[in-house]
Amino acid sequence: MSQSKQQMYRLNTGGRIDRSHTLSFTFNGERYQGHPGDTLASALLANGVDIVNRSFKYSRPRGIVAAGAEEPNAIVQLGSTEAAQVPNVRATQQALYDGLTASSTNGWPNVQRDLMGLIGKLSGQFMPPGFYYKTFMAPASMWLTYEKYIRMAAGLGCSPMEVDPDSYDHLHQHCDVLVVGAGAAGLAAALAAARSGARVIVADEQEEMGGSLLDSRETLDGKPADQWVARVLAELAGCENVTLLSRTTANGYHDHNFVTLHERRTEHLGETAPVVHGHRQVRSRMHRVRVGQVILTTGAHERPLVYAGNDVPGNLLAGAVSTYIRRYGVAPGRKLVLSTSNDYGYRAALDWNEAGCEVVAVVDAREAPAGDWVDATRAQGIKIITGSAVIEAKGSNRVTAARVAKIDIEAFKVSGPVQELACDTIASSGGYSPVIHLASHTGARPTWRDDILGFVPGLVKGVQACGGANGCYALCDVLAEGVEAGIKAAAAMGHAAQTVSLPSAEQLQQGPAVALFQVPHEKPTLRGPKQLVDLQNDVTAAGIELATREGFESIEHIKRYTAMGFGTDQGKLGNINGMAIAARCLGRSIPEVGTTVFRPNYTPVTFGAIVGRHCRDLFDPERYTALHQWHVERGAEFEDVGQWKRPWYYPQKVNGKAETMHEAVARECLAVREKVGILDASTLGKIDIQGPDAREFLARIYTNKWEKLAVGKCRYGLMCKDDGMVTDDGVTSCLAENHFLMTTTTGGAAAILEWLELWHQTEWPELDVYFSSVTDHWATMTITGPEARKLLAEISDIDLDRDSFKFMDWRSGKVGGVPARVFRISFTGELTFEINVQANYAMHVWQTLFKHGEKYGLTPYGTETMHVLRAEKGFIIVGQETDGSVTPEDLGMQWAIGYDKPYSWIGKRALIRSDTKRENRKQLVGLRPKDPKVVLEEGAQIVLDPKHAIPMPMVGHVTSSYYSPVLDSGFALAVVKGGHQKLGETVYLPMADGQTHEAEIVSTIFYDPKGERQNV
Amino acid sequence: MQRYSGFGLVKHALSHHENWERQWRNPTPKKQYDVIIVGGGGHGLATAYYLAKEFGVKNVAVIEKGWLGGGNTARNTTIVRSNYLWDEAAALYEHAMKLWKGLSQDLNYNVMFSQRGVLNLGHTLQDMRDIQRRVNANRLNGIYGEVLDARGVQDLVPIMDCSTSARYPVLGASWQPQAGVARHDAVAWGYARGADAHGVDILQQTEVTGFKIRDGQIYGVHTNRGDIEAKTVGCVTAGNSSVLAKMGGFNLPLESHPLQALVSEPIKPVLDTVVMSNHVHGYVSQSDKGDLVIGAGIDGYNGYGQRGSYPTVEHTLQAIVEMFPIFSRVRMNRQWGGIVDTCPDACPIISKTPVKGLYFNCGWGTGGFKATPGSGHVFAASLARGEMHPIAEPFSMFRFHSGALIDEHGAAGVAH
Amino acid sequence: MFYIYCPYCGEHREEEEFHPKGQAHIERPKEPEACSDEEWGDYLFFRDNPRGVHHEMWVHAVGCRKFFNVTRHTVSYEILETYKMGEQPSITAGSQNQPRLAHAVSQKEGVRA
Amino acid sequence: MSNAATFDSRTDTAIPVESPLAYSYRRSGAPQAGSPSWLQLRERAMLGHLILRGGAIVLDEAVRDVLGISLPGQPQALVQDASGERSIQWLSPDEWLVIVPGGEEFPLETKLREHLGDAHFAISDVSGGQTLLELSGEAARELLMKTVIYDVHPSNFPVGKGVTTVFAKATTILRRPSEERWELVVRRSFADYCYRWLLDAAAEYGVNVQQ
Repeated sequence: MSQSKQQMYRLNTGGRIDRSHTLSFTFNGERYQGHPGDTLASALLANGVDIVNRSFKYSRPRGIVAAGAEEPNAIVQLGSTEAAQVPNVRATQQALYDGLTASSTNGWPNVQRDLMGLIGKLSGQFMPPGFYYKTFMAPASMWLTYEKYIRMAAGLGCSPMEVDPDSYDHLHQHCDVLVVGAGAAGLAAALAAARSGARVIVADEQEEMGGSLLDSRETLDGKPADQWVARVLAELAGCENVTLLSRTTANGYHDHNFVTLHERRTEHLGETAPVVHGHRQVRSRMHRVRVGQVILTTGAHERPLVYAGNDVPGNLLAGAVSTYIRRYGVAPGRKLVLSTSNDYGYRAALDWNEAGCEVVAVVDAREAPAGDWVDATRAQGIKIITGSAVIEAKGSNRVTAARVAKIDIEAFKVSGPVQELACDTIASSGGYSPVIHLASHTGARPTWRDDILGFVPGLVKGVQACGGANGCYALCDVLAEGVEAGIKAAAAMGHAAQTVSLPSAEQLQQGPAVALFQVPHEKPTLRGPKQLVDLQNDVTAAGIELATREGFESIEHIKRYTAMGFGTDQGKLGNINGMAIAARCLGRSIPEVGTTVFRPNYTPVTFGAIVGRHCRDLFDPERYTALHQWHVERGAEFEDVGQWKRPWYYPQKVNGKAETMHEAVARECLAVREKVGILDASTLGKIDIQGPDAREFLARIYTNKWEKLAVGKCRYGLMCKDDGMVTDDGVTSCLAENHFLMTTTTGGAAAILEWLELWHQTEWPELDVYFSSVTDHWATMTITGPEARKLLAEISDIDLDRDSFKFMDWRSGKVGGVPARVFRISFTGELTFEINVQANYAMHVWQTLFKHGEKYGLTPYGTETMHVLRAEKGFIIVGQETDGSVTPEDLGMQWAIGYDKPYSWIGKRALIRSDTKRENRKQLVGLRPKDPKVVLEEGAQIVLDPKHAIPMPMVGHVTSSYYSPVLDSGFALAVVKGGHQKLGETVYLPMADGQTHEAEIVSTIFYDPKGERQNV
Repeated sequence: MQRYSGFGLVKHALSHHENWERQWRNPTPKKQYDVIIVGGGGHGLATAYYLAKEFGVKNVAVIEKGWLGGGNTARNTTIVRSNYLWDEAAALYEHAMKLWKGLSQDLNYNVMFSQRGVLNLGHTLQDMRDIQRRVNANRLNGIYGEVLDARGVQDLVPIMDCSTSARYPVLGASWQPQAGVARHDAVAWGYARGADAHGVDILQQTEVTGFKIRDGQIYGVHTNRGDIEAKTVGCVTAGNSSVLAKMGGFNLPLESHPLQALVSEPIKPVLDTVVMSNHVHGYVSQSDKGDLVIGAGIDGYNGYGQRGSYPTVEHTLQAIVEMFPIFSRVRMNRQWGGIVDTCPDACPIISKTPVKGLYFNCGWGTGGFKATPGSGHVFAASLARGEMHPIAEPFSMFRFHSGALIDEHGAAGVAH
Repeated sequence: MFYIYCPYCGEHREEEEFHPKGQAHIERPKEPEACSDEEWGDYLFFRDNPRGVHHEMWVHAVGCRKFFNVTRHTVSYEILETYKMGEQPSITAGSQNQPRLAHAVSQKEGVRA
Repeated sequence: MSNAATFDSRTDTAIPVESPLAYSYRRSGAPQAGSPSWLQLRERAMLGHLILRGGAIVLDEAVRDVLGISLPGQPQALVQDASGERSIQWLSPDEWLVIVPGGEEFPLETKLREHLGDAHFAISDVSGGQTLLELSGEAARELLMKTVIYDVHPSNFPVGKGVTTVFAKATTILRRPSEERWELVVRRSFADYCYRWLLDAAAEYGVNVQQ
C-alpha cells in the first residue's frame, strides 16, 4: 500500500466541504484522502486522478467530465468485500465516506496502462457502428466461438457473487404536491405549496438540497444564495405537512401521477447499512408515491461541445468546473481553455480565475458576445477569442493543448488558421438541455424550442415543469415560476394560496446563445480524429454520419445502430448532440429527426430497492393450516400448492434411517387401505352460499343437477367455463333448503369465489344468493380407511351407523368435544369422514384423534398418498388430468352432466361445437403397464406405432402415474385420442432413455371397481 | 447488394467508411403491387423477403407507419426456442428454428443467433409433470430437449439459488440447448436489406388508413401517401391487428396488452444461458453487452400505450432476486413496453379472413420474435399460393368458432 | 399505475386492489343452443379491442369485491368514467361529451430513448 | 326464519384453542425490542367475527335492535358500541363485518336471523378464519405505510374509518377505532406471513409484541 497522496488540486478555501476532517479512501488500490462533503469524483479530482476508467469499445482513457447524474465516464465498482460489491456507481453521485473502496470497471491490466486500449487504437477503425452485423458470419459454426471473445469485453462492473447483507423497503406515500428537485424553482414551489397547507413531498437526488444555488455566483436579497436555501429548508422542515427527502431520486413517473422515489438512506455512510440503537437500518427505500400534482423542477443538463479528442481526460463541462471549484473546493486542473456557445459557460472562466488558476483563453463561437459575465471576464483580463471554437483537444492521458480556430457554423467548416493553446483542461458548454425525463415516461412528446435550443416537456395531466426543466434559466424568473407552480398545484388540490414573497435576484444581462453542437474540424468527420458524442458507448460523430449514409434515418434507428444513449447515463450528455448531428447529416431540423421519449429509470436503481421486503422468507406468503405446527414437528415434507404449504408425505425414521418418499407413501397408502389414515384437508376452498336462489345458481354454474339434493346430502360437482372446458370440481353440501357449502380445489378457491360473483353480479343479479369465503374458518380433517368409523365413534356423539349416516351424507355433532360438521364423502374409495371444526379447535381435535387412533394404526398421510389413492379409484385432479382443453365428456364423466337441465348452464353450449363433438378427442383412460414393475413417467407421450419415424404421431400422454402398493404394480391415468373406444388396446410410450414401455388401455378405476369400500 | 464480410470491413476502413451503401432504399410508392404487406416489423419483412426470394413474388410493398422494426421486434427480450407442447405449435416454431440456424448466412447479415440454451424451470410437482410432458412431446417431434433435476440446473447456472430453502425451490427444468437469443434489431434490418435487394419496396412513415374492398375481395389500401392497389394484402401488425381488422369490417379474437421488459446496467458476464420461470414469474438472459435482459409479465388490461404498470416490474424483479439473490445490488437501468396481441389459446393466428385476399398474421402474444423466420416463411408461402401453408393451417382464426384451440398457455414464457 | 375510482366505495383506490376483467357489456346469449358455432365463438372470444375509448370491466378484488365498468382510453390510459354494473356509459368513442384528450392525442407512439 | 343452517362452533372453555398466531409465536417469538409507546403489536384473538350480507334497508333495523348500534351505510365506515367491544364495519354495499367478544357471535346470529325472518340476507360465521391485530405507538403509522398501499394519513384515515386493502402480498381489513390504535383483520392462513412481515418491517424501530 503506498502512502496517502496529497490533495494537490484542493483549493485552500471555498466549497461546502469540511476541511477539519479527513477521510481516507482507496481507488484502484491507491490510498487517497478527501473531506466530508466530497463526492468520490471531487475527491479523485482533488488528488489529481485523471484517468478513472477506460471506454467500453475502444478502451480509451477517460476522466471525469460532469458533476452529477449525467456523468458517463466515472463509473466505478464499489465495495471492499464480495457481498458489499456495487457495480457501476457514478463517482459524481457517491458521497465520500471513510474507508470507501472503489476501482475502475474497465482496463486491463489497469486503467493507466491498458492493453485493450492498444487494440482499440489499432483496430478502432475496423469497428464502425454495426460492424458485428457485417462480419463473424463465416463459417456459420464459429459464431459461438467469436461470441465468446466478444463477451469477454462485455459489461462494466461486476455483480457481487455473495448474497446481499442489506435489506430494503417500500413506503407507500400519498401527497397533494410532489416537488422533484430542490433547486431554486423547487424550493420556491415547495414553499408556496407548503404554506397553503397541502401535503407536500420534496425529493432531491443530491446529498444536500439547494441544487445550483449551492454553487451559484448569484445572490438573493444581496446575500449568497445558499443562505436563502438554508432559510427555506428550515421553514419546510418545520412544517408538519412537508416531507423532505434528500438523496432521493424520482426515477419513474407512471400513469395517473404515480411516482417512484428511490431514497438512498445509508449509501453515504458506508458500503453496508449501519446498526442504530441495535436496529439495523435499511440500505435504501423506495417511496411509491401517489401524487395529486407533480411539479418537476429537475433543472437542466449542460451539453458539451462535440470536438475532436473531446474524450481525453481533462475535458469537462463548463458547469462542472464551476461546481467542483465552488462546491467542493477543487480546481480540476491548472490551465484552462473554455470553449462556449453561450454566456453561461463564462462562469467557469470566472470561477477558475478567481480560484487563482490560469485561464488561457475563452473561445466563444459567437462573433460578438455581450453580457454581464462576458464583461466580467473581460474585466478580469481574460482573453476572449470570438467566432471560434476548440476544434481538437490534444493529449492522450490528459489534455496538453487545445487547437483553436475560427469556424463557420452555417457552412460547417473551419474558416481560419488553427492555433494551439497549451493547457491541461478544456471546459466546454453548448448550452443547456432541460431535464424532461420524468415528463416523458408516460409517452408525452417533448417540444423543441429554438429560442432555448432544447426540448421542453410535453403536456401531462397533473404535471407542471418549471425552472430549468422548462427551459427557464434566469434566477428571478425561475423563482417566480416555482412559486406560481406551487400555488397552482396546491389550489388544484383544494388548498388556497398564501403569499410568498420572492427574494430579490440580480437581473443578469445575457446575450443570445448560438446553436453549436458538433464543432467542425479541418478534416471531414469520417476522416478526422474521433469526436465523441456518447462517451460511455464510444459513439462518434462519424458513427452517426455513417449510420445515416447506410439508410438509418429515424433517430431511433440511428440510436440502435450506433448504441447511442444505451449506456447507464442513458444519453443525458450526448443524445441531443447526436440528434443534431443526425439532423445535419440528413439535412433536416432537430425536431424533424425525432423527439426523444425517455423511459424509467432516470438513473439506475438497485434491484433490491425495487424488490423491497418481498424477498427471501417474505418473497411470497406461505399459507398454513391450523395444524401446520403438528406437521412440522412430525417431520413432514411439504408440497407447494398455490401459496399453501401442504404435507407431502411424512417420512419416518426406520432403524435410524429416514424413509424415502417411495417407502413413506407405500406405508401411508397401505395404512389407509388396511387401517385408517388422516389427511389435513383444510386447504380446500370453502364457500358459504345462502339465499332462496342458491340451488338455481348451483344448477347454472355446475354441469350436474342440484334440484333434488336434499338437506343433509352432499354431491360432487364439476364446473366448466363457457368454452366447455373443466375448470374446477368439488363437493357441495346442502346445509338447509337455502344454504349450501361449496368446496373448491385448493388452488382454485379465490378464483372460483370471484367466478361466482362475476356471474351473479353481471348476468344473474335477479337470483337472490350471497357467497362468502369460509375457507379459513374451518379446519378439515379427513379420516379414511376401514377403521375410520370405529375411531370416530370413540370421540363423537354422532350416530355413525351406516344406514343412518350414509355415504354422501353430512351430519353435525361433537367430535372430541368440539362442535363439528362431518361429511361422509371419499376421495380414497375407503370409508371416510371429513371432520370440519372451527379452526381454533383444530389442534385439539387432531390430537384427540391421535390419542384414540393409535390402536387403530392411525397414520397421517400427505398429498402424495392422497394422489395415489384417488388415482387408484380413477378420481381426477383438475389441473393434472385436465389442462384447459378437457371437457367433462372427455373425462368420461357424463354422469355428472345434466343434459336436460332447464337452464343452459355454463359450458353446455360449447359441448356441441364441431370440435367438442369430434370422435377422436383425447379421453381419460387408465393405463396398465405390461410390466407391473414399471411406473410410467408422468408426462410420457403415448404412440400407437413406436417404430414410426420422427416426428412420431402422438395420441395422448400420461397425466398421473404411481406405484400402487395395494396392487403391487404401476398404474396410470392418461388421455388418449378416442380412448374410450380403445379399452384393451396396447399403446407404447417411447422414453428419452431409448426404452419404450408398453401399456394396456384399461378402465380408470383400478381398485374396488364397484365402490363397495366407501359404502361400508 | 453490397456483400458484407470481414475482408470488406477492412477494405471500407481503409477508405474511411465513405463507400458503404444504403442498407435499403427509401422508394416512392408505386400505384400497384402484387402483394402488400402491412407492417414492417420482423414478421412482415421476413414475409416480404421470402415472397421475393423463394416464391418468386417480387412486386411487393411493405407498408410501415413508423420506422421498420420499431414495434415488438425492437422491444422483446430476444429469446428463440421451439420447445412448444402441441404438435401444431411445435411444428411452427421448429420450422422457425431451422431457418434461424442459417439465417445470418442466408441474409448476409449477422443476426447474432446465439444458441446458448434455454432453461424452463419447474418449481412445483405439476410444473415438473408439464415439463416431462412437453419434453417427451418435443423429442418425438424431433426437437431435442432434456429434463434436468435441480442439480443439473445448478451445474448449468452456478449463480442460481437452487437450494431447498427457497420459497419455491427449483425442482428441475427443461433444457433446450439449441435455443438461445438473437439480436432483435439485426433481424429486422437483415430482412429489410434482403427484401430490398430482391426488389421489395419498403415504405416507411406510411400509414394504412383503410382497405379497398369490393364484393368481399380486397383490391388495395388507402394510405396517408395515397391509395395503393394489390389483390393480396397480408397484415402483420402486432399491436394494431384489431384496429386493422376493424377496417376490414370484422373482429379478431384478440386483446392487446402491455408487455414490459427491462435491463440492468451492463455487468461482466455471469449468466451464459437463458433462464425462464413461469411459476416464480420472470425470465432473464445476459446480452453480449453485459446487460441482464429481463422479461416482465403482461398487464391484464388492454393497452396500446407501450407501457404497463409498475407493480409488474416489481414482481418481475422480485422473481429475479428470488432466483438470483446475488443480483440484489445490481441496478436496473431501463424499462420499456410493447403491445402484445394475445389470443385466448396463446397461439397465433395465421389465417384467411372474411375478406377475400386479405390475410392476417397476428396474435403472437409474448412469443412472436422467436417465430420470425418461420412465420414469415409460411405466411409468404400462403400469400403466394392463395392457400394456407400446411404448418399455418391449424392457426386459422376460425378455430375459435369450431373450438379447435391449441392451448399453449403452459409453453409461453409468461402465462397470459 | 392506475388510480381507479370505485363507484361502490366512492373513492379512488390503487390499481393493485383491482383485477381487469376484459371488455364490458358482453351479454351471454339468452338462448345459447339457438346460437350457431360462429355466434357462440364470437361471444366467447371475439373482442372489439379498440385503440382509443374502451369500455371494460374491473372488479375491486381487494376491496368491496364488486364488478363495475370503466371507460378508459387505451393509449393515454386516462380513465374517463367509472360506472356501476348495469349502467350505461355516458362517454363513448363517438360521443360529443368526450373530454378533449389533448395529451392522449399527443401521445402517439413516439421515439423512445 | 331464513331457511339456512346455523351452527354454534364454540364449546366449553375447558377445550384448548389455538389462535392463528400460535405457530408464529413459537416460530418467530414475541419480541420485546422497544418501548410500547414507540411501537406495540397485540393480537386480539378468539373474537367473534360475522359476515353480514343483505340490503342496508333490510339489515339496518335488525342490527339496531339486536346490537344497539346502527348499520353504517356509508362506504368505509366503522361504528362501535360505547364500550368499543362491538363493532360493525362497511365492507361493500351489501356486506358488513361484525366483531363482537368471543362467544357472542352465535347468539347474535340467532337473534338477527329471528329478527330478519324471511328477508333475503346471509350471515356467515368466520370467527375461526381471521384474527385481529392491534398496532399502536408513534411508529405505527409509518409501519403501516410500509405495509398497506392505502393512504393512512390522518387527513384521509380518520377515526371511524375502515377499508379492505392490500397488505404486502396478502390482504387485510384495516380500521382505526381510536386516535392511538389501528386494527388489522387478517386471514388465519396468512397470519404468520403478516406477523413475520410486521416484525421484519418494524426491525428498524424495535417492536414490542404483547402476547
